Amino acid sequence: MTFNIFVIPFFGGLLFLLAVLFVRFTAWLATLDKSGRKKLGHGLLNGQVFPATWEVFMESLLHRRMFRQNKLLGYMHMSFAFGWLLLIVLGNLESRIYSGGHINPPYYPIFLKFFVHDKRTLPFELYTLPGFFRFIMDFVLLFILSGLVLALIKRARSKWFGMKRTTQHSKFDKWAITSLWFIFPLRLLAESFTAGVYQGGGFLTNTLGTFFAAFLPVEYLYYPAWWAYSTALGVFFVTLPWSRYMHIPTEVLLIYLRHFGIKTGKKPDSFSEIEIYSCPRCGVCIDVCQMNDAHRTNSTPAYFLRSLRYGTPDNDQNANCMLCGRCHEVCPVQIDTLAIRVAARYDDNKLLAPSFKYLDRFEPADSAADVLYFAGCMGHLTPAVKKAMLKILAASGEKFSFMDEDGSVCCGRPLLLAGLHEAAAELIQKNTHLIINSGAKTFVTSCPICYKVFNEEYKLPGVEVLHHSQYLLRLVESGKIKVNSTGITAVYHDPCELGRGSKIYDEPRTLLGQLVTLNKAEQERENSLCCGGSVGDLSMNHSERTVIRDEALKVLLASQPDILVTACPLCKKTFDNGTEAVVMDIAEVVSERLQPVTKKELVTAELAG
Amino acid sequence: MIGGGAAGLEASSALASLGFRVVLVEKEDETGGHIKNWHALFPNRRPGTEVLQALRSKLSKEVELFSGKTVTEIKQVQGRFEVGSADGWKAEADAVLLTTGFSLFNASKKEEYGYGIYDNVITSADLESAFSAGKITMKNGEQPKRIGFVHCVGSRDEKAGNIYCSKVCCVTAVKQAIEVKQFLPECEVFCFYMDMRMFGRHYEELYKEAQEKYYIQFIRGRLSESTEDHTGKIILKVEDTLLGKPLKIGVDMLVLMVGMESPDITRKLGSELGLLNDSDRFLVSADQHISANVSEIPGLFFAGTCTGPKNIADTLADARSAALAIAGYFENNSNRS
Amino acid sequence: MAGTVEKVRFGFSVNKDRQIDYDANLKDIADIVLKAEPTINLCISCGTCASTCTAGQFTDFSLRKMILLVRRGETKGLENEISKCMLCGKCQLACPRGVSTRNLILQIHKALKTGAL
Amino acid sequence: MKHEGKKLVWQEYQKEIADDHFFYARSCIRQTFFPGSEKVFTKILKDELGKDVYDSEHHTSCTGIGYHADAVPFETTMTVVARQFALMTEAGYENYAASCITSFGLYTEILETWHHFPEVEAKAREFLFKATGREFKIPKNLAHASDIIYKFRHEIAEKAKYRLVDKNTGKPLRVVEHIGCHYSKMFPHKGVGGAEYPYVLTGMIEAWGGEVIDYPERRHCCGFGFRQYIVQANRGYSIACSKKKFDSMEPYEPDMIITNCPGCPMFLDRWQYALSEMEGKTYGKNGNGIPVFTYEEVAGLVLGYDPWEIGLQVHQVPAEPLLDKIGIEYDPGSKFKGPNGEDLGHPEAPSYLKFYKE
Repeated sequence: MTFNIFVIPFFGGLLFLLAVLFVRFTAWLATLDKSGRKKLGHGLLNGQVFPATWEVFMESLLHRRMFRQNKLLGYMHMSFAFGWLLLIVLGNLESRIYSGGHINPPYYPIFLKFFVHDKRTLPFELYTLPGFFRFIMDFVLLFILSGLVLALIKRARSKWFGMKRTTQHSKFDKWAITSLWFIFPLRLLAESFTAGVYQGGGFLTNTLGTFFAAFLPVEYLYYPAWWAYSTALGVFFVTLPWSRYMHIPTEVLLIYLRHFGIKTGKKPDSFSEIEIYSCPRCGVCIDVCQMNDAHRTNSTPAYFLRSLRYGTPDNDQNANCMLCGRCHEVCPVQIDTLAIRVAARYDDNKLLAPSFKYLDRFEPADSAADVLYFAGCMGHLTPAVKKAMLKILAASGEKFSFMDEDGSVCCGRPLLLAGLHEAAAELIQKNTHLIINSGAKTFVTSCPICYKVFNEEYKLPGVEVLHHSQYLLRLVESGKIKVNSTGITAVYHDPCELGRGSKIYDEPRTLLGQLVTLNKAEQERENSLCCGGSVGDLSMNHSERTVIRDEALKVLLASQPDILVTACPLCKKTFDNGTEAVVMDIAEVVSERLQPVTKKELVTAELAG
Repeated sequence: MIGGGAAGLEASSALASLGFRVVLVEKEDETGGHIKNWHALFPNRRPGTEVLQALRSKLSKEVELFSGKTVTEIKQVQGRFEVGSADGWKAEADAVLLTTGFSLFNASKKEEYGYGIYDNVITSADLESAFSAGKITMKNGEQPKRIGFVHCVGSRDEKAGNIYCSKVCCVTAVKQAIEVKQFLPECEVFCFYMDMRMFGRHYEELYKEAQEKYYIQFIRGRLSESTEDHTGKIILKVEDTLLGKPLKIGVDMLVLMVGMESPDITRKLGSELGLLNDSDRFLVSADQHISANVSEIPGLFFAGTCTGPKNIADTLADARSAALAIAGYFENNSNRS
Repeated sequence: MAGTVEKVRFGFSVNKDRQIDYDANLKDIADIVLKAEPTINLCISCGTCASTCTAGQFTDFSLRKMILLVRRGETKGLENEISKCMLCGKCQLACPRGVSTRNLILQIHKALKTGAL
Repeated sequence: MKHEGKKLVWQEYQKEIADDHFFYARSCIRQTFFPGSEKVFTKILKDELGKDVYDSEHHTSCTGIGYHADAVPFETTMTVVARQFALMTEAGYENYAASCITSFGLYTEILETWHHFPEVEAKAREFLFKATGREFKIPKNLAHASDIIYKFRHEIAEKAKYRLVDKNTGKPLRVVEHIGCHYSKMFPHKGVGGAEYPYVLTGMIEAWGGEVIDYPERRHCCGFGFRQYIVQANRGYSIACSKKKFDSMEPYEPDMIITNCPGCPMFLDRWQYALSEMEGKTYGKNGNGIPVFTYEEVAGLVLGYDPWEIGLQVHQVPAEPLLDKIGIEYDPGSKFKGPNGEDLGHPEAPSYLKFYKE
């Protein structure tokens, strides 16, 4: 049995790692909630495994999403992940040549060059099987080392990678990353020294070997090098479960579970823990997070997830996120940072028990209508939007009623964002009762924050929930209202909850296209900047919000448009306070450009239905 | 020029620079008036001495200064004036500028606040001198752990005889509250007010700074009475009007923001010359908008707080405008006589 | 030498004092809230929050009064008062002094729950 | 406490008090609350000080209680007061002495009204003449009985057999003085020492060796207040006022309370009993209450009169602990004996308030 004492650190470390992973994974899977376990069962059978495996290959190995975000960063991670896998697979194949048919101990392929000294057969090297493998193994090792060089450069000069900030590492991370960085150079040294003695290396290791042999006592050095290589591997495996590299195995598990349809719920559960452990703290999310503008970098997602993982989240960190979703867009692992943040807030605020018994007596006048318009709490603080919508609705001839004309019951989303689900449920139930009673078929709201909760949390059978940008477009396209366009230039700001939150990017733009000439903003659609006024953030003070707002305005007004258009009362009010430029809601632009619709046109529109 | 305070000094310098012969009469031995007592000025808490030195240094040598003289009478003699003081000193002038300033309300008149009766009840002026002396201690020498400021003492108070608002005590209270916290960071500070009249530039910022940085608490409720308990603490009874409930609170030290009053000399001279407003007893200008510095009597002018409460900046501006008015008066009168 | 007379029934009792005894009131809740949300100090009791309040439409809930009650240590019955807030955020948008009203409400509620134990 | 500060205040409120020939108008309720007080007053003035006091049996209530309780219109009250003055004039006196504070306040109010509105005085004269055919003159000097005792406090001190001093420690007794609100709160200049720091009782205490306590709620109303007390629904408010005062004076450990009005001693004395029953709390040391006296009773004690003669047995809070402290001899056994020695029976002892020796 080929064995040498130096394999112990590697082998012990590997066994330890596998044991920890086994315990941790079974614990997670066992504590999945009922629906989670059901989905797991179905998932395994209904063929979801294949797209999941494909995603594991494309993401965990090739890091396709990160590649799209940042080419150098993508290549570096791919070189490590994909490179290392190749090394293991090809190493095993190579070891088959020399194992003579019987099973090799698992460490054998890793340290093959120690056990087998197959001399190079020079001119025809490549055509022989061993020669081919020698070449391939050296090539893959070189591929990984190139990634390592990039990693070292990034650590020193992250700016060259286009990253303003890199993650500050915790002490476990430091141990793990150093050991990781030593693994492949030590392998190179070990194989080169051995090649120096037995000339068994590939193009890289052999040349290095003969080079070292010239001035170093390679025969004495190669054995300690193998020891160092094995120890580096061992240390890496032992520290992995507590370091950011736990993300390697956990992400694979996450991808499968996600494909089976499991999502982070309203309360912290084992799946949200899996997501937290899947965060490699690569730092891509830190740069896009606008919390940096407010000098609150410690509550950017990478650091918050780390604090959750090590059980040390402080209130400020938890409460300090606008839940704008920019990080979720760029996260290579697509971790649902928002759901985890809200679940953590549930834990933080679960003692509180808001109760709205007083709403039971609230019965507005009966407002039977086809279209129900809901301005929302914030809508009442931007009367121009309300006025515009009422003018348009009147002009459209639709049978509408203004649901929260004299005071509204809040839609419940701000409570949800603070993790107070039971309280939000009370409001949701009351509003649902009011909407159903009105008998309306279409429910239109001006506020994206309301739209998202009405759309996702409310059960409104037979009622179509629309944001007013969608509804106005429909009115124009159906001819119920006519608008004319002007030459004025405008920039459209995607409100977080409408764009990223509800994936409505195009309808507002199509509508605006018929009204104004639309300039593009440097950051828009998925990367749109948050206005800073978000109700998602619980503890930021006014001056910090102002900094975020001003940074966003700089980007939005770069092309000096005549007007800045948005589709959310909160964004409008926040921007309005910070600029001399004209800030308008999309409804206001429509109402300004309304043209009288002749009777005939109305009838044809009616017929067109 | 009767009165060598801020207005007197500034008007004298202005007139002297216009080439007029100026006689400045000051009742105390030194010029400067109340500024001598102000350790730091609002809103930026610059040292009072800076303004004092600036005003004094501007005073040119030609101005004939007579200090230590209390003017007792102003007589009109064929269109000219004769000013006489208690010790028989006399001076003649073609024009007289009254810059007699103000006096602080006598806090002991508000008996129920206990000034002069309880050990640790002081006025804003007393506190300012404590700042100048560099230490704030109670009568027993210890440092107070909680200080209360009472606004509108002797202002906006018919019983105390002054219906008007003295304008500058609110901002002074906030400034002094901040200074107390700088002297004694551990000391709790409360202000009991009816309205926070922070009328001037940067005053509201000072108010916000007091709230934000120094944790000064503002309770809307005018002090009704204060008494001393067996430990020497002063028990205040106010109503927290915003909660609609009476409130009792003990403080170690009580600072009374005394208002501005027309001083005796202004009342005496004003009533003799028939220029006194009977409700607030400050002097009555010919026209409070168009010619605030001019009196009904030709050649007699006013400047500074003798026509009503003002902060230092407004006082100096008023003094300069009086100088111009006087220059104008001589201008069209020189061809007359 | 307590007599054996059974309790005398007077037909009236001592009226409870409406006066806020500031020194006797515990300020623990106020201290917790001040540390957690220092902008409470910026409040000038102008009432804008209370007037625009969504919950204020249906009840007499007033954040202005809430802040004062917390600072005076009058925390009896405050908890079911504060739980009426829907956290909609209108007050935060309207506040002229930039008080972080939503966080303030959460911190008061939390302090009442935890601080009081 | 800066004492000179108070003296400064007192100087502003000097008051002219007649020194003889008083027309004495008794109080309608003091004789039921503290029966001995008026007897002691007239005894001291006549026997001790040799003053001429005319104690007419024809005068009536001044209707102050009715007027303040909105039961009696002002014109009626004015006419009744005018009749009192008429009795004084007919008896040939010019100095009016009122035994009750509320009356004194009422008389002052009426004289001030007449002073400022002569036509009202003329109407009063007309009413009186129509009703009784009497004429009256405005009294030359109006004084409250306590003003008079205050004026002769030093003479009383000279004749005094005891001092307000603790016999064992030799230290002056710690005395709380409470002035009836109608004495000087309405017309500060009509009371000795003004409204904030009235000196009329303080003068007596200092003259007789005691030491005055200035506790925070010193100026707070004792809780009598006609409407508060007469209407049972308000009585809770009345007792709350007294409680506020007791809570405030307690840390000073006062030995006794002196008052100069019919209502204050009554309530400060009776409410201590009610509070002890309701809340089991007594304000004196080890279960005792704080004994409450009228200034006449104190004058009598200081002059050495027999405590039971001046009616101390009617007090709810027993006065014996104080008598022992001063060292006044008295016969505990004869506390509840009638004028000719027959036993009038013992009241039941309260649950908490210590009832002195059997």
